[in-house]
Amino acid sequence: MSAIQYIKDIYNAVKSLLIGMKQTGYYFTHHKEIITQNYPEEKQQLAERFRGEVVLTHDSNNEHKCTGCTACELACPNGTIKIVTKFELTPEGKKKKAIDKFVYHLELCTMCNLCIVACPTDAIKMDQAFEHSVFDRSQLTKVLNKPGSKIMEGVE
Amino acid sequence: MWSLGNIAHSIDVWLNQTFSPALALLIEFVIVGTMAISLFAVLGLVLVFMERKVSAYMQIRVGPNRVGPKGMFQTFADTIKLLLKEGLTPTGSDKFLFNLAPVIAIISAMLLLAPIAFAKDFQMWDLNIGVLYVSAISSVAVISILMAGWSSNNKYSLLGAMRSGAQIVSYELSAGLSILAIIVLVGSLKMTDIVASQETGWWLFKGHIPALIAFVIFIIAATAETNRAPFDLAEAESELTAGFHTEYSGMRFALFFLAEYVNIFIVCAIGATLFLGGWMPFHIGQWTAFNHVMDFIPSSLWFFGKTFFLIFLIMWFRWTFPRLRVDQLLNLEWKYLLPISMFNLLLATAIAILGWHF
Amino acid sequence: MLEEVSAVDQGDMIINIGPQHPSTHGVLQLVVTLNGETIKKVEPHLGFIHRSIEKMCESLTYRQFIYVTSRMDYLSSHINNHGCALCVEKGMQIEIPDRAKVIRVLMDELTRIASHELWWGAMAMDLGAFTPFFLSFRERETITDIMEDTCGARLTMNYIVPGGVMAELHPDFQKKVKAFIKLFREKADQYNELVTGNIIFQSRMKNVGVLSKEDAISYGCTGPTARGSGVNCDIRKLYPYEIYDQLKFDEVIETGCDSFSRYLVRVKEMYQSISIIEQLIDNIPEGDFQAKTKAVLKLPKGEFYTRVETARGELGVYIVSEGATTPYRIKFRSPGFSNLSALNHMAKGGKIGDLVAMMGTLDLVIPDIDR
Amino acid sequence: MTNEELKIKLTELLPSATFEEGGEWVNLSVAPAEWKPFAQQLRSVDGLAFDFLFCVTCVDWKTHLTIVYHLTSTIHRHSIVVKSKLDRAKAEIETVCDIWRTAEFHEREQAELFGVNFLNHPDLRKLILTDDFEGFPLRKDFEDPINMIKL
Repeated sequence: MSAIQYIKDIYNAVKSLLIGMKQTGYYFTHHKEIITQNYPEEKQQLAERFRGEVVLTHDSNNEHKCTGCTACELACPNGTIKIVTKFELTPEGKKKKAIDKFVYHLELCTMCNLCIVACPTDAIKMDQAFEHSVFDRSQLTKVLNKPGSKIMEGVE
Repeated sequence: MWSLGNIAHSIDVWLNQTFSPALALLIEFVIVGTMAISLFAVLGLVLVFMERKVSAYMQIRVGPNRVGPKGMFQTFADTIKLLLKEGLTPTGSDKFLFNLAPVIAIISAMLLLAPIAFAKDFQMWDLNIGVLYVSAISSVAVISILMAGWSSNNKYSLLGAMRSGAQIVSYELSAGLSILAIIVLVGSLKMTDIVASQETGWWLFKGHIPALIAFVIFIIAATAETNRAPFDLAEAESELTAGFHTEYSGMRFALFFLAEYVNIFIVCAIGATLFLGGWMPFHIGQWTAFNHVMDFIPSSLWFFGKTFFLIFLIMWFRWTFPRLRVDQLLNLEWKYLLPISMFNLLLATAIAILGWHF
Repeated sequence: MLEEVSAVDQGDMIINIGPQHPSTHGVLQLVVTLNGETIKKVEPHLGFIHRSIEKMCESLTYRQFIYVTSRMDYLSSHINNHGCALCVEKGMQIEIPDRAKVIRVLMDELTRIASHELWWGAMAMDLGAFTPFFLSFRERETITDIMEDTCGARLTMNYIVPGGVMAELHPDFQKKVKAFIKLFREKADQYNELVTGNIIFQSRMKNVGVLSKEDAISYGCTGPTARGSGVNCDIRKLYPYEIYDQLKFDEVIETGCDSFSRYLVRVKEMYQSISIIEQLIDNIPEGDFQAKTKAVLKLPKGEFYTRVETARGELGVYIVSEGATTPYRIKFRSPGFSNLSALNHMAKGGKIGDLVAMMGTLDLVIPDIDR
Repeated sequence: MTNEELKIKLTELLPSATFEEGGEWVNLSVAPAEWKPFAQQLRSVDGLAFDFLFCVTCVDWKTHLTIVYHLTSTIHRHSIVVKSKLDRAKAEIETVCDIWRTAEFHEREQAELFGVNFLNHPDLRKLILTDDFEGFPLRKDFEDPINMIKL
């Protein structure tokens, strides 16, 4: 190794290190580049399509659109959804199939969106809630239809 | 004028008037000891906080900001956590050495505080071989690391300790040689003499090229001796999980942690004393007005300002550079730093003999 | 176990790197035989995250099994889904609309950039520099935000389905992607200054983990790992799928055979992906995003094999069908599995620090290896 | 080489091989005993030069196992699929990990998941499963009452 090469090596090495230090120095002095957020205080608005959990939409009259066709149950890869049906008497005196319980196991759900796609009446949708932690696993099993709710008029 | 030196002197006078000389000396020992320990604690808290903030800003983060205003008391909270944590001793470890190692680390760091001149006339022990004392005691630290690595009965710890041993022993050479360059220029090992010799200008500026080279080498060697990135091979968390302190937890880990930060403070203080004039204000030749203004800033501020500047520099290195490999580390020392610093010493000697420095 | 110990010479040390270790990026166990700091043998022990995805898929329908593959190589979940969807489409002979093709390619390339960004940060962190990790996450977050808008998820997408894609693009998609391209072009050069040019980085990676071209082929390496050894193996060029044959991009090949050339391949690939996105972003054809498919998919009897280029290499999907709604046997030929097998060969004679650099440039994703 | 040319060439090398129709690649079946020498020829014969073994897999047909090798040539860019029927009770075939080194890992994986014994394999320990694991999980008759979830 010649002496010139030796000095050149040192020069290049020091130069590359100083360039690196310039970069970190830039971020040290430019605080506007900071991108982190104070999480619980500042919450980011999540995207509209963000898949947090499955919800059954109810309107103001406490009516939903689920006919109990179990398309979502069949589409689900993990057995997350269980639909318990019952037979209701319509005013005309006919028996009609309706949901008794829409059981949703959040602990099994992988948010794959296949149930939403499968639903023929757009009864279920994905909600943006993401803070699901609870102390007991049993709390993650939810019944999605609200008590006393019934199917919307005209949805078959 | 109000200064730390004056306060210390008046306390000394008052103690000697009130008590017998032996008792006064004893009380002074106690006072100095307490101050050293509290300085330790404060330094630990401040430096850890500083490191976390510096790293955060370099990494486009905010850093600790929850405990106290701007997260000031984060390190307090951490310390309390560490104090309350159980200190585990692994089975199969050498219990005596395992418990002794962090104590040695902290004691060697503490002893190093003695010759440092914190302000004008404010020093624990102005011994005539101050610099030699520092380099001698700082070598003791490596024993604690070797002890910790060996006694943990863990292969990661052992590897970390062995790396650290090789590293500190080699880098001691170039650190010593770069210090020697300044010693040659000053002509004394005494800290007060070194500081006094810089009244007309700091060695970094008036020592020509040798002082500059010595300064760069000293900073590199200091980083290596304190096991800081890019020379943190003893810890190297991506390779050896935590290196020599893998098995340590609770307060014993905290002692290592504290010793690391105090060591950084000490090497930076030495660097500031040797190259940046210690507590000496910034003076420019014949500009008497300017020099006078500079004199108004307390000497302790000058000292801590310079030291913290160097500490920031070392932190900047850590958050910018990747780690070296073990053979590259030794190559850097034996192929580059040592020959350069030897040549540099020769140059410094020539300048000192010819009297070319200011 | 006894023979294993006796096969080791006196004075050698066996250490377990992993399953919990900072540089394995997951649960991979490497049993390393060391002589001092020098590595004599590396023996990977896998399976800590083995979920037997292949067995699981045997009981899932052709629509359902795709979501599982997002969990294999979670950093390029789009491309995994893509490979599976392609295989099903090949079996069913579904022709998908042009718009879906373009969307798929766009998503693939965004995923590739996101994956390489994360790799880049993690690689730097393995070598001991922390700052690049945080910097790289900034761009990656921009991509995940774009993904979140359109696909609804940040990591495990399940967006590409047999017949096209699951949903229409978000109205802001083009705007956000263009903003990302601008940001990437701005920052990537800075990062090259910070990392690529750095003398310590270079010396840590040059002549480390040398894998010759013949060995790379023999060990079945694919992706950037093999291209760093001069093998041209980019599936997008060799066996183009979707619209890759109509796009202008270069297959990045470096001939250095060491960790640094693998590093360079990945860095340059990001620029290539950006140029693909630039070509497509303004030319997304109008039309359906999904072809009309039957509600229940049944593959005809036979065997189907498709391959796609993920961020880590060639992903092969091999479906054996018996004509039912579920696959009879499905095999995922994951790139990481083959790439990992070369580690022992590469690591011999290196230092422990080198092992970290090698694992970094192999870009191991453990679920991809274990499946 | 086109698929037709490949077929002619391969028949010359191994007259006993049977070809399957369909698929994009040439599919051929060989007897397990003939596999190893045939594999060496595939690797070394000039016009073929199959140097890249990209997939080794096994299929359980309930009556027998089929081991499937996907080979390609990085020089000529042609691919073939070689299959071999194995007896379910005593599945044995010669290893090819000295020809294609990637086979070492792939064979270990198939060995533990399907119970194929690869003869002369240097290190046929379990790779993915725990050392004390009983049974071959990817066989069709494998039942694990604890960990398997039936839908």
